[in-house]
Amino acid sequence: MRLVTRARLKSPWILHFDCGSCNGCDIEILAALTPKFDAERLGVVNIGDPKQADVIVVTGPANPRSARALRSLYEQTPDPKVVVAVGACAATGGVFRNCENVFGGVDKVIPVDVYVPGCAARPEQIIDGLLLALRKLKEKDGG
Amino acid sequence: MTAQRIVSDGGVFLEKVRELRERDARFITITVIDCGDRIEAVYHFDTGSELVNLRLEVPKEEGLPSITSVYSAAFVAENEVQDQYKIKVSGLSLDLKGRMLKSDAPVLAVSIPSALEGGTQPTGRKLGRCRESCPAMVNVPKYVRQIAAGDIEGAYNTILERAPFPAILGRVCFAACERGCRQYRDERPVRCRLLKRYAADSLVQLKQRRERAKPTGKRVAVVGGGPAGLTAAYYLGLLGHEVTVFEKRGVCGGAMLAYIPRFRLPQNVLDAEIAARIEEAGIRVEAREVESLENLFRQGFDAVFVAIGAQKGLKLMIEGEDSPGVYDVMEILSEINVYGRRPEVGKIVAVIGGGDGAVDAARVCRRLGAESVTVFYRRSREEMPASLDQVEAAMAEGVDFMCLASPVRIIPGKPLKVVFQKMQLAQEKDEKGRRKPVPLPGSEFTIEADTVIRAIGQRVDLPKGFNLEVDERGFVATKDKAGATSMKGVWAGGDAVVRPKSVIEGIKEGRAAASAIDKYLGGSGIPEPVVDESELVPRPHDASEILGIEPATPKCLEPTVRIKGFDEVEGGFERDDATREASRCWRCDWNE
Amino acid sequence: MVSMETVFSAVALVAAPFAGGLLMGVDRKITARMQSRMGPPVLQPFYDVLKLWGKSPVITSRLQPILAFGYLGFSFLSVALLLFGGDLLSIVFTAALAEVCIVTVSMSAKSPYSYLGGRRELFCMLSTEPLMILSALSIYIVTRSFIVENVLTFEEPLLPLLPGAFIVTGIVLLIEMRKSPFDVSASSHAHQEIVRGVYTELSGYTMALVEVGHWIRTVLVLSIASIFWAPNILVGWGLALALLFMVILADNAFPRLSWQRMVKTSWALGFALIAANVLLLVVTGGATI
Amino acid sequence: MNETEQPVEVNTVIPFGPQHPVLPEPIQLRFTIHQDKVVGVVPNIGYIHRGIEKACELNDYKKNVSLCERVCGICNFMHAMAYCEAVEELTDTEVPDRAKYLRVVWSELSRLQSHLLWLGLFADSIGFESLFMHIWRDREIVLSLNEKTSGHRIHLSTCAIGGVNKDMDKGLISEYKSGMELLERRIRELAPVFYKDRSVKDRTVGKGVLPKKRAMLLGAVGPTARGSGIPQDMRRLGYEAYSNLDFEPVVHDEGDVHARLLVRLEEVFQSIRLIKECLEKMPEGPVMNKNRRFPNGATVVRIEQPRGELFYNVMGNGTKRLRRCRIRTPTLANIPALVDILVGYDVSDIAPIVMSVDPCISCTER
Repeated sequence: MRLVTRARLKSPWILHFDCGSCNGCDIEILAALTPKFDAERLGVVNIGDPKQADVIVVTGPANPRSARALRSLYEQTPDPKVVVAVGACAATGGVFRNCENVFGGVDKVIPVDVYVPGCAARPEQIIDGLLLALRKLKEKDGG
Repeated sequence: MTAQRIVSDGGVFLEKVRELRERDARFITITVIDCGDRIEAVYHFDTGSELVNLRLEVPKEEGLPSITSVYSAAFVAENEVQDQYKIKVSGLSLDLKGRMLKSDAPVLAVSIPSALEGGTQPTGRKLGRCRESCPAMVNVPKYVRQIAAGDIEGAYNTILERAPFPAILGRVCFAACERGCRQYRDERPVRCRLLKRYAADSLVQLKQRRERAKPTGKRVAVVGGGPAGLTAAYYLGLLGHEVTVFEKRGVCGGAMLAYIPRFRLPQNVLDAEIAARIEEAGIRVEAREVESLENLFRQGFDAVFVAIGAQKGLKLMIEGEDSPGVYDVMEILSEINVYGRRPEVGKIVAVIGGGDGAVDAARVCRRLGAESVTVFYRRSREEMPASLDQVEAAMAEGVDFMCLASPVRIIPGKPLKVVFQKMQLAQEKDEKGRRKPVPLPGSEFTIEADTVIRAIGQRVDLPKGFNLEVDERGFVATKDKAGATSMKGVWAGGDAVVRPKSVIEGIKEGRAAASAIDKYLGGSGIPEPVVDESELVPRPHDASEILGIEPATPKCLEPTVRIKGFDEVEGGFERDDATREASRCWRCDWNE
Repeated sequence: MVSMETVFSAVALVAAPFAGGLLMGVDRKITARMQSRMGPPVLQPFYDVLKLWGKSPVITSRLQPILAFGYLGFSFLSVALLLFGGDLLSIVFTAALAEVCIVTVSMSAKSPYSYLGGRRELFCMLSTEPLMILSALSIYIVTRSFIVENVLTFEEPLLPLLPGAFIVTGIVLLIEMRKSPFDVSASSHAHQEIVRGVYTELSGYTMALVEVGHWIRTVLVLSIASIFWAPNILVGWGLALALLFMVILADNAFPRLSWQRMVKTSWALGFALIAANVLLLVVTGGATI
Repeated sequence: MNETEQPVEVNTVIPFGPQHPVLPEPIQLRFTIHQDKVVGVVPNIGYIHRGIEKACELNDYKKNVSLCERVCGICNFMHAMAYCEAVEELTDTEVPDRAKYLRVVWSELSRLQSHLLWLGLFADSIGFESLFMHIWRDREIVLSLNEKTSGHRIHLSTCAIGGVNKDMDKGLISEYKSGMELLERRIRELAPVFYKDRSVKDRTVGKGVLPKKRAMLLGAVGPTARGSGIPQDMRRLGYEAYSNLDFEPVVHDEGDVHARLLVRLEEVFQSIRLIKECLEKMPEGPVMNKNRRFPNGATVVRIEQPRGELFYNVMGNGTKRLRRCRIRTPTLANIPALVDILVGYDVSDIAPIVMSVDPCISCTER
C-alpha cells in the first residue's frame, strides 16, 4: 500500500454539517470526540474547514436551503473524500420524511458512501461508520 | 384558553397592544389559523400574572399589521407568519420577504448528482429497485405511473428512451423488474412486463413522432438485424447517422424472429414494432451477408456494429449424436418460425437442456403432435436457467421434466435409444456459483424416443473474413462495456459477445454501443433524459391504501386449447386492470 | 575538510522537522491525557502531513504555493542559521520573514475568516517579535555578542543570569505554537470562532508545507530556549522540554484571550520581565550597559 | 432592529455559519464588522425548517408525541411532555401522581443534559478545550442514566399521552441517586473555574450585556432573562409535580455572558436537588391513565425548557387530526435579544455571546 494511502486511513479529518436534524445525532457526533469515546485516538479531528476535510459527516434530512449549503460544502472539499450520513433522517428523511419542507435523505443532494442508522445514532455506531468510510476511502484509492 | 379578547379593527388592535406594553407585558408569539379566505391570528402576551390573548381576524389579501413598532421582538414571529401562510405583514422593521424559514428556490435548483443516471453510487434510493434490476435500466417507475395516470403514449415513449421494443418485451422479457419489485416477496409484484405490453397494445399506431437529429453525414453499418443490432441502429439513426443494417435473411428480428415461438410472440406484433422503429430512425435494411469488415470500411462506412448472434448449436459430445432424428433446437424452431414448415417429430420427444430454448422446443413439439415430451436437465430444478413462468406453462401443456439426468450415448435406430446417467450435485461450485453435477455410478437407464432435441447452448459462427479477436470459447472479445473490439471503429454486442442472453440484455448492449459509436463519430452520445423531480409522486401516507389493491391477472388460453395451434397463449390487460395494477406501485424511487 | 561540528549541524538540520513532528505528536498525546482522553498515536502529525500531501489541493491564489514554500524555506533557514552559528538577530528576522509569508497568504484570500486570521497573525508577530529581540538583546548584554557560537561558548549558563528572558521565550513559544490563551490566529482543532484562521484557505500540499514549517518553528524556539544552558546541550534541551510541558499545561488551563489582551499581556509581561532582569544584572554587577 | 441599519463607511461582512465549528447547528448570522467591532447583525435561518407544525396537523394526534419529541434532540422529553399535557387537557385525562413525579425527574434530567452540554460547548467557544472535555465526560453520567431508563442515550421516549410508559423500580431509583451524587461531586470540582478563574471572567464579564428593561421588551426567556435579573420561570406555574416541590428561580442581575453562565451552572445544582427531592417524595401507584377521547377545543401549555419558556398552543376539533399545533420554542424568543446583544462587541466575543443564549436552531425552526 502506498504511504499516502496508509496515512490517509489514519488521519480522517471530519467536517460536520447539520442538514436539518433534531440535534440528537449532532451531539452524539461531538460526544464521539469526548473522553468516553475519544475518536481522536483514531486520528479523527473535527476540522470545520471543508478545504481540509476528508470525511463529510452529515446529519438530518435535506431541505432546499440546507441542501444548497451542503452541496457547496461538498464541492469545496477536495478529493479524495467520503460522505457519512448519520442517523435515520440523513439516510431517508426519518420521521420527517413527509414533512412539507423536507425532500428526503441527504443522498438526494450528494452521493453518500456510508449510512449510519439510528435515531439518534450512538457514538459507537458513528465511529464504526467513520471506519467503514475509511475503508471506502481505501477502495477509492484502489488500495 | 384563558382570557380572550376579540378585536377586528387594526387601529384598535394596535392600541390594545400598546396598552399591554405599558403594562410591561411580554410578547410571546402569534398563532395563525388558516380559515380559507380569512386568517385568524391570536397574539399571545404574558403580563407576569396571566396569559393575555388578542384575536385578530382579517381577510387573507389584506394581511396583518406589524406590531414591531411596539414590540420590536415580534419581527421573528411575524416573518414566520409571512413564510408559513404566504400573507403580507405590513410595516415590518426587518422584513425577510417570506424567506426566513423557507427557501424560495424550488427543489430543482439543487443539482442532483450525475450518479443518478449512470447507476454508480448511490443508486440506493433514486432509481427504484425495479429499474435497478432491469439490465437496460428502463425507467419502470415512470412508465408505471404514467399508465396509472392514463398517459399511454407517454408510457410507451418512456420505454422507448431505453428499449425500442415495448410490445415485444411486454411478451418475451424475463422481467427482472418484477423480481426487483418490493412486493415480489409477497408473491404479488407489480406486473411491469404486462403493463409494458398493455401500453404498446393500446396504441393505435406504434410509430411515434420522433425528432431525428440533423444528419451528420456519417455512415454506420450494423451487421445483424437482431435485438442488439436493431437497437443500435435505431438510436444511431435518431442521432442523425445514416445506418444500414445487413441482415442475411432479409427480414429483421434475429433471434426474436427465429427462435421465439409464435405462441409467445405473434408475427404481426414483431413485424409491426420493428417496422415502426425502422421507419422512425430511417434505417436501410440490406439483405446480404457480410464477408469482411474491411470491405464495409472500403464502401465508406465510418463505423461498424457487429451483432451477428450465436447460431451454432453446441454439441453434446457423445457417441451417436449425428444419428438421424437428433436435431438442434435452432433447426426445429427456425424451421417453423422462418420457413413456416411443420417438421415431423414423432410421438415421443426428448429435449436435452434446461434453458428457455429447451422449454420452447418442448412446447413447440407438443403443438407439433408429440404425445410425450420430456426435458432432461443435468442439474436440479433450482439451477434451471429457464424462467419459471415458461416452465410452468410447459408443465400445464403436458411437458415432463426430468432433472439430474445427463445423456451418455445415443443408439441409432427407429425409435432412437438414449442412454442417460443419473447425476448428483457436488458441493463445490463452478464459476457461476452453481453446484457442479457429478455422475452417480451405475445408475444408467435407457429411454426410447422418436426425436432427440439438443438445446444446451450456442456458439458464434464468426465469418472468417471478420478478423476480430475472439475469446477461448469463440465469442467476439470486447474491451469495454460498450463493446469495443480489437478493430478500430468496430463494436460488437448481443449474443455474439460472451454468451447468448435475453432480448433485454441485447438491447442494453446495442444502446451502449450506439452511444459509444456516436461519441467515436464526434457526437456526445445518446442524451440521458433529464430527471424531473416533479414527476416523482409521494406515496400515500397509509400503506394499506396500496396493499389493499388486488393484483390483476391476465387471461390465458386453456392448456388443452393451447396445444392445438400456435395462437398467443398469454392475454394482455384490459384498461381497468392495467390502471389498477399500475396504481399498486409502491413508488420506491420517490423515497424509501 | 569538513569539521565534526558542521556534520553534526547538518544532521541536526535534517532531523529538525522530524523532531518537530514528534514533539507535536507528544504534545497531542499529553494534551489528550490532560483532558482525560487516550489521544492519537505519537506519529499522528506525520500521518496528517502525509495525507495532506496526497490530497488534491484547492489553490485559491497563484501566490499560495510560492508563499507556502517560502514559509517552510525561511523557517528552515532560521534553524540553519542557528545551527551553523549565525547571529541571533538575523535568526529572529528570518523567522519573521517566514511569518510574513503566511500572513500574505491568508490576507490575499477572499475568505473573511482567512483575512481576519491574517490580521490576528500580524498581532501575534507584533507580540512575539519585540520579545524575541529583547531576549536577544539581554543575551547580548550578558555575553557581549549576538553570534550564537559565542553565546554557546560563554563561560557560565545563562539561566541563572537571565531567568526573565527565559520566561519571555516561554511566552513566545506559547504564541508561536498557537496555544491557549494566545491561540487567536489559528487552532489545530476547529475550536475557533474564525474556523481555521490563517489556515482556512490552505489545503492539500500547501497545508502540509505550512504544517511542517510550523514544526520547524517550534524546534527553533525550543532551540533558542536550550541556549540558556549552553554549552551543555542535554541540560539545555531538558530545560526547553520543560518549557514545552509548561506551555501544554497553560494550554489546558486557560481559555483563549482576545488579541488585544494578548498584545497587552505579552508586551507588559515581556517588557517588565526583561527590564527587571537587566536591572537585576546591573545591580548585582553581572553586566554593564 | 434599528441598530442594524447604521451606515458605516468601511465594513467587512462576515457570514458566520451555516457551517461553523462553534455552532453544531446551521444558522447564518451576517455580521457587519467595522474595525473589529460588530455594527450589524442579520440572522438568516431556515436551514433546519422541516415543517413539523404542519405535519402535526396531518398526523394522527397520538403519533405526534414522537414527532414533537424530535423537534429538538436535546430537550426532547420536554417537547413530548408539553404536547402530552396539551392533549391531556383537551381530552380531560387525569395523569396519575407517580407519572407526574416521573415526568419532573426526566425533565430535570433533560435540563441537566442540556445545561452540561451547553457548559461544555461554551467552554469550547472560549477556547477552553480541556474544560469542555471534562464537562462532557461528566455529562456521560446523565446519558448513562437515560440509557438505563429507556435504552437510548438521547431520545427517552418515555412520555405518553396520559402519563408515562415506563416506571422506575427500586434498582433504577438507587442508580439515579448515586448518579446524582457523583455528578454533583464532579461539577462542584469544576464550578470554581466558572466562578473565579480570571481568564474565564476576562472573556465573559461585561460582554453581551442585556439590561433588565431591554430583556423584558425583547421578550427574552429562560436563563437569558434570568441572567438579566428577571425572575421568570415557568415551573412556578406548578405544572406536573412542581407545585409540590420547593425551589426558587436562579437569578443573576448583571445581564452579561457571565451572569447567564452562572445561572445555568447553578441550575445544574438545582436540577440535581430537584431530582433527589422527587425521588424521595414520589408516591406509589399507576403511571398511565388511558383515555380514548379525541382532543377538542384549544389550550396553551407553557413549560420551562432548559432554554426557557416553551409554548404549545394545541387546537383540536374532535377528530383524530389536530386543527392546529403551534410551537414557539425559547430560542425563537431569544433571537431578538441575541441580535441586540451582539452589537458593539469584538469579533472574538461573537462566539461566547452567541453561545450565551444557548441557541437551539433545531427548536427554532421546527
